[in-house]
Amino acid sequence: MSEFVLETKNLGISFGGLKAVNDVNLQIKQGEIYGLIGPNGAGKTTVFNILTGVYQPTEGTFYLNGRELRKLPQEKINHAGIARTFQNIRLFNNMTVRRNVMVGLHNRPEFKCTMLESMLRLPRHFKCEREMKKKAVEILEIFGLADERNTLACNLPYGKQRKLEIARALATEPKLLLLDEPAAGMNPHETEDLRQTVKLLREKYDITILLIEHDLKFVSGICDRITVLNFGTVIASGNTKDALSDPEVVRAYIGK
Amino acid sequence: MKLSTKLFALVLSIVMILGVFSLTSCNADNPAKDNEKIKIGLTGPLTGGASIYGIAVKNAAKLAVDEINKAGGLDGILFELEMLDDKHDATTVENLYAELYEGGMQVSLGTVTTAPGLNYKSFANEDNVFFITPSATGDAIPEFANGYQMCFADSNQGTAAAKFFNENYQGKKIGVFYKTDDEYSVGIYNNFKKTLDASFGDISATTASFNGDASTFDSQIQILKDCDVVFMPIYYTPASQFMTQANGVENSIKVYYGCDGFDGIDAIEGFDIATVPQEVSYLSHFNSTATEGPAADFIAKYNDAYDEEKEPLNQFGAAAYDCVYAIFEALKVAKANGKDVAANTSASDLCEILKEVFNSDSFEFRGITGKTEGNEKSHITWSADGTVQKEAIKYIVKEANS
Amino acid sequence: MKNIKWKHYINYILVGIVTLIFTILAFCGALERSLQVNLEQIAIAMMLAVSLSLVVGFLGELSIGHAGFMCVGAYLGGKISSILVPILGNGLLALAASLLVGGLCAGICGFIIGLPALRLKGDYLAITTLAFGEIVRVLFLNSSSESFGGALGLPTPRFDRKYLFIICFLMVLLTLFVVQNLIRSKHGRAITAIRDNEIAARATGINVTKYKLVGFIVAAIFAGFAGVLFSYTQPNVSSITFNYNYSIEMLVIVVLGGMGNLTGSLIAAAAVTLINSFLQAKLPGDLAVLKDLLYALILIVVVVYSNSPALKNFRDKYNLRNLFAKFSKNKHDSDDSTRWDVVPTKIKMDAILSTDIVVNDPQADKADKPKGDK
Amino acid sequence: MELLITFVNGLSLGGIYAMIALGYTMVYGIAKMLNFAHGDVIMVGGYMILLFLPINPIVAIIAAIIFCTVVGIVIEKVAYKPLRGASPLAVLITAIGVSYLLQSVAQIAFGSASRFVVIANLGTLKIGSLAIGYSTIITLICSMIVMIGLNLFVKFSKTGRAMIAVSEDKGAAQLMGINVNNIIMITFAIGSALAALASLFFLLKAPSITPTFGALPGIKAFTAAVIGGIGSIPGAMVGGLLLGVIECFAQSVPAIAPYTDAIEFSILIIILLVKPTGLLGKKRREKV
Repeated sequence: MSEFVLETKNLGISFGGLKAVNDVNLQIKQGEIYGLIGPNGAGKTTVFNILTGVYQPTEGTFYLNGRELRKLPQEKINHAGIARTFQNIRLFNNMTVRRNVMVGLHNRPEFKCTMLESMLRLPRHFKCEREMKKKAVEILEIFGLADERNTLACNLPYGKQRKLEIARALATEPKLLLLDEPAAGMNPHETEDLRQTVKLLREKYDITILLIEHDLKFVSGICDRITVLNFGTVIASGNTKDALSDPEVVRAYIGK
Repeated sequence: MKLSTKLFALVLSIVMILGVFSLTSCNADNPAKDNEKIKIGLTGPLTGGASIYGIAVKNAAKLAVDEINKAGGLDGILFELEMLDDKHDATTVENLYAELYEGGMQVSLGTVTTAPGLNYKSFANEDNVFFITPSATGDAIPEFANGYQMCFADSNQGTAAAKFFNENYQGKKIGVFYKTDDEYSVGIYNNFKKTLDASFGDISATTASFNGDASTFDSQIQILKDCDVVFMPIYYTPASQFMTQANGVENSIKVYYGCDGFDGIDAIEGFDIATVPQEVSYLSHFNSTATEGPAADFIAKYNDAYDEEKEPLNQFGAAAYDCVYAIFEALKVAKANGKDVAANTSASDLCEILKEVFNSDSFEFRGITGKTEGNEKSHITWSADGTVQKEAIKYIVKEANS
Repeated sequence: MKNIKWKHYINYILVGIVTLIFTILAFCGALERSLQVNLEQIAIAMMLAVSLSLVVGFLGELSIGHAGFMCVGAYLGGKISSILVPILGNGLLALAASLLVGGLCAGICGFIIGLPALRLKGDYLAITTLAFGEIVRVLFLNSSSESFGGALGLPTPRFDRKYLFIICFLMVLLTLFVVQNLIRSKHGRAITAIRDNEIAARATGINVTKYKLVGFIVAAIFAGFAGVLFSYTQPNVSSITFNYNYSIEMLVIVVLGGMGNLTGSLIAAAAVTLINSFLQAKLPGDLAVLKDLLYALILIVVVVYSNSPALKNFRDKYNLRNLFAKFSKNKHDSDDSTRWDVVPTKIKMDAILSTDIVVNDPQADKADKPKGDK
Repeated sequence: MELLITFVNGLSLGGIYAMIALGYTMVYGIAKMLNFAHGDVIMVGGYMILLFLPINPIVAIIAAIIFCTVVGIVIEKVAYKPLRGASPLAVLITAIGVSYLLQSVAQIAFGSASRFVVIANLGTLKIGSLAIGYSTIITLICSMIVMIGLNLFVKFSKTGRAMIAVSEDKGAAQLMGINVNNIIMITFAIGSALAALASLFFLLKAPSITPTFGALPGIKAFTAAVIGGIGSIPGAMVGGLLLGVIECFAQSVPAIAPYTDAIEFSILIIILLVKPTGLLGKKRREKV
């Protein structure tokens, strides 16, 4: 067992000659809230896409708790313990809030029920459905969404949609949660609310979190450590406060 | 009340009404018992690609029925015709047949084309309905005792053509052009090939084919361009296309030879058969451009009654005209023999009566299809298996340009 | 809870009652044959519509090759039954065997067509399914006369006509049973999740490959069953029946019924079949040409009326569902499980039918294009 | 040499397919809908030529082009425009309805018998024992000219560029001051005019017409458009030509001729499996 939850080694990807991400080394410890920041187009989301199997890295590899996950398809990576949210929210819009979370519970071993059992409506199907519903509501309660469990996901206000996405990711029981700009488009009140929730996740579920965020105030308020990317390469990394004051970082953000 | 309960009640009531409806309109064994005229039923394509055949059949059959009725019918018993549209689609037949049968059909002309006919014959057999089809040439059409044909069967045509080729075109290069998804064409082709292969070892054929609605035949012409004679067991529309497109491209074709599907080829509007340099001939039972004899009289009558441009006559129509008269004549014979024929005799009873007449050696029908001499009508009889016995004629539509 | 139960079983109840009443009528000998024929056709259309609905409505893939699966079922089931009937007699045993074989073979085809579905999207998948259907048809069309009859068609034995429609309706119930139970389980949730957002579904750990294949296979199996029953209603099975127009007709039914709404599909299947056969049988020869015109006009008007965004307000005002709702005391169901069959009708169909292609800009989005995906 | 003839025949047939496919592909690119009635516009064009042929072939051709353009616009306005913003599947079904409608109207108006339409008898070019119809050659040349012209039009004219803009993003195009409704209408008009031209060349090759005349070229052209990558104009040309050549070669071998359709569709599937958006279709990546 590695001491790091997530470890990337020389991670890189190029699209037709263009190096979008180059030589990224991350080492995230258990229980950390880790930030990945950088200006627009720095390759942050691409890193997320590599870590969740959307893209195959052209160089380097990455490990979750010492297990190499490169080349695994997306769902297998999720099964291994990485869950994510999306920059542009991707909910199952035509499903209710609770069903969204129930999809997240799909692969949990305690809710196992084969297709045949479902088709024939054997007792296990009913038991499984009942327990999934209960569990989903439990998760929704953490995010304060339990009252809206029967609302269609697309009818939720923006901030709650973000939360629901996190809830759905959480439902897959991840070891590492990737949050892609969770505070984007939120008002200060919602941002604060989100911060509380993220902290709660770590405390209650002992989940390691890697997040992308533009709101530096949010980042400095919540992240233990950060890595700063620019043009696909790491320009600074370490303690949040130190990294943010790195002259290279300042230059990247403010310009020369 | 809940929505579902409402819906449920609604559906329930609809079903009930339907059920009661079907109860009241139930007439057990003879749906024709209230008929005031003898009802002749048939299905055929009235819309879609094959509708030209169905429409000709409908018109000609109606012409015959009207003539018979005008002349007083069968000792006062009149006839009526009901034709439904099967679109040349076999799946519609089940529904249409049920509709016809329950609507009181007593005797039938079957179907116009073979594909629906293969279904129709089974349904008609189950209820013992007599039918004589004008133009469904499939070998399997008269499979059951109640089925008869006015046209030549495919095997008959294929074999006849093979014999003709063997007699006339020994040593020539023979080409065949047929349609792979058409029962008629495949049926004749298979029999042609079988006869050719089995009996006449020293004569063989080059084959080209098409399917569906294809109308450009460049590749097929390339295959057949060096043949001397091309046999075309297809309908005249693609045949005329082939001839037009091959004109100038082929090298040595002297003769286009067809089957009854060729009839009408010289009447296609806009197609000048004189532009085809080859001989065009076919073996058939009717020539819809005949200018003398009983056929010409019929053609004149047809063209008087219908718009010959939109609904042109073809051999299908002529055969339908004969079918109606054959039924009429047979019923007349039966009546003369003391059989009880009434306007509401059940289909099954009529079937037995008609079968007996058609199968008897003495029954000979004089029609407009088959070989006519002068103003004499042709001689037509039927074998016990339902296939027609009449003389086929080789019509030369056009001589080769010298 | 009682209220919910009703709604859950509405489809079974609908079909069950229809079956029951007509069965009783049939045993009394009071059923007209044309009605019987229509019932068989309706049942077959229902099976096809429900199974197609699984692919189009719930899995969200446009399939216009459903007739291909039916073709496989009809030919193989028909062949098996024509072999078995002389041995086993024309009874339920032969029927069951041919259903089994027909369904299985169609299922295998469903698996085969499901494979490209993993790679292709929207219209590209649609034309692939169409192509598959046509390929199957052409192969049967050109089969030798000993095997499947070729162009002359395959003669098939027929079941006692009087009771065939009952079997057809029992099969509709079976189709409903399997499809509904599948959809209303965690597996169905996964399938609809893929439809709603495939990328999110993958990231949430849903095995997209597995569920897409399951969707296609189950749909194909039931289309195969429908094909076998069809071969029993027809004395002669001809491949021309299963051309793409037939698939399109099934698609029309599913769309008219409201995508992903099974009750709607059932009602639409019955309505379209009845309208078709009514127009076919009741319009006498001279008016036959009006039939296509009428059908076309009905189709256009119905679809434009029920889908036009401009008419939305009008529709909402005079909506049948609202009219019913007025009378119902319990306007809002509290449990989301009651909405399982209504919710999917709100799919943005763009998700199903869209692959935006950049006409003329090779440089666009270059940064997003991974190397391996040229 | 015979192979060459077959090849030229294939190219010429493919040229016609390509012309029809262009209509499919342009409408798809801009309105994002499969216009299943497109094949029947060809049929309408054919009947117009038939109607006006007695006056003069040139008049007939012009009349057919004008009438098809009008029909295309009317269909768009009546059947598709009310559904703009509705589900594409609903539009697809309406298109099917329109297709049925055109066919049945044609049957009522002209009967279902096949009508011969000899526009001109162009004769044959003979080289030794080989012969090829002038109509084939003319079709080939004209279709190439039309395709290149259209490509240039879309690339360099203002309207053409507006079309590209609309096909990429309707909303953004509207914001840039492009009248999206007009552009869609123009697209339908061009597509229908091309269909009329296609019917002209088709009739030069095979001079007969029925109400269901457009169904077969329609589905073939649709296949061609998808092979080339639907939405892509060069793709439609490549797809059309490829399909025409395959068809002619398959039909020139008697043993496999009956399987021509199956072969064409198999090639389609194989191409799509290798290139999921067709030969020249641009791969769209969903931004994650």
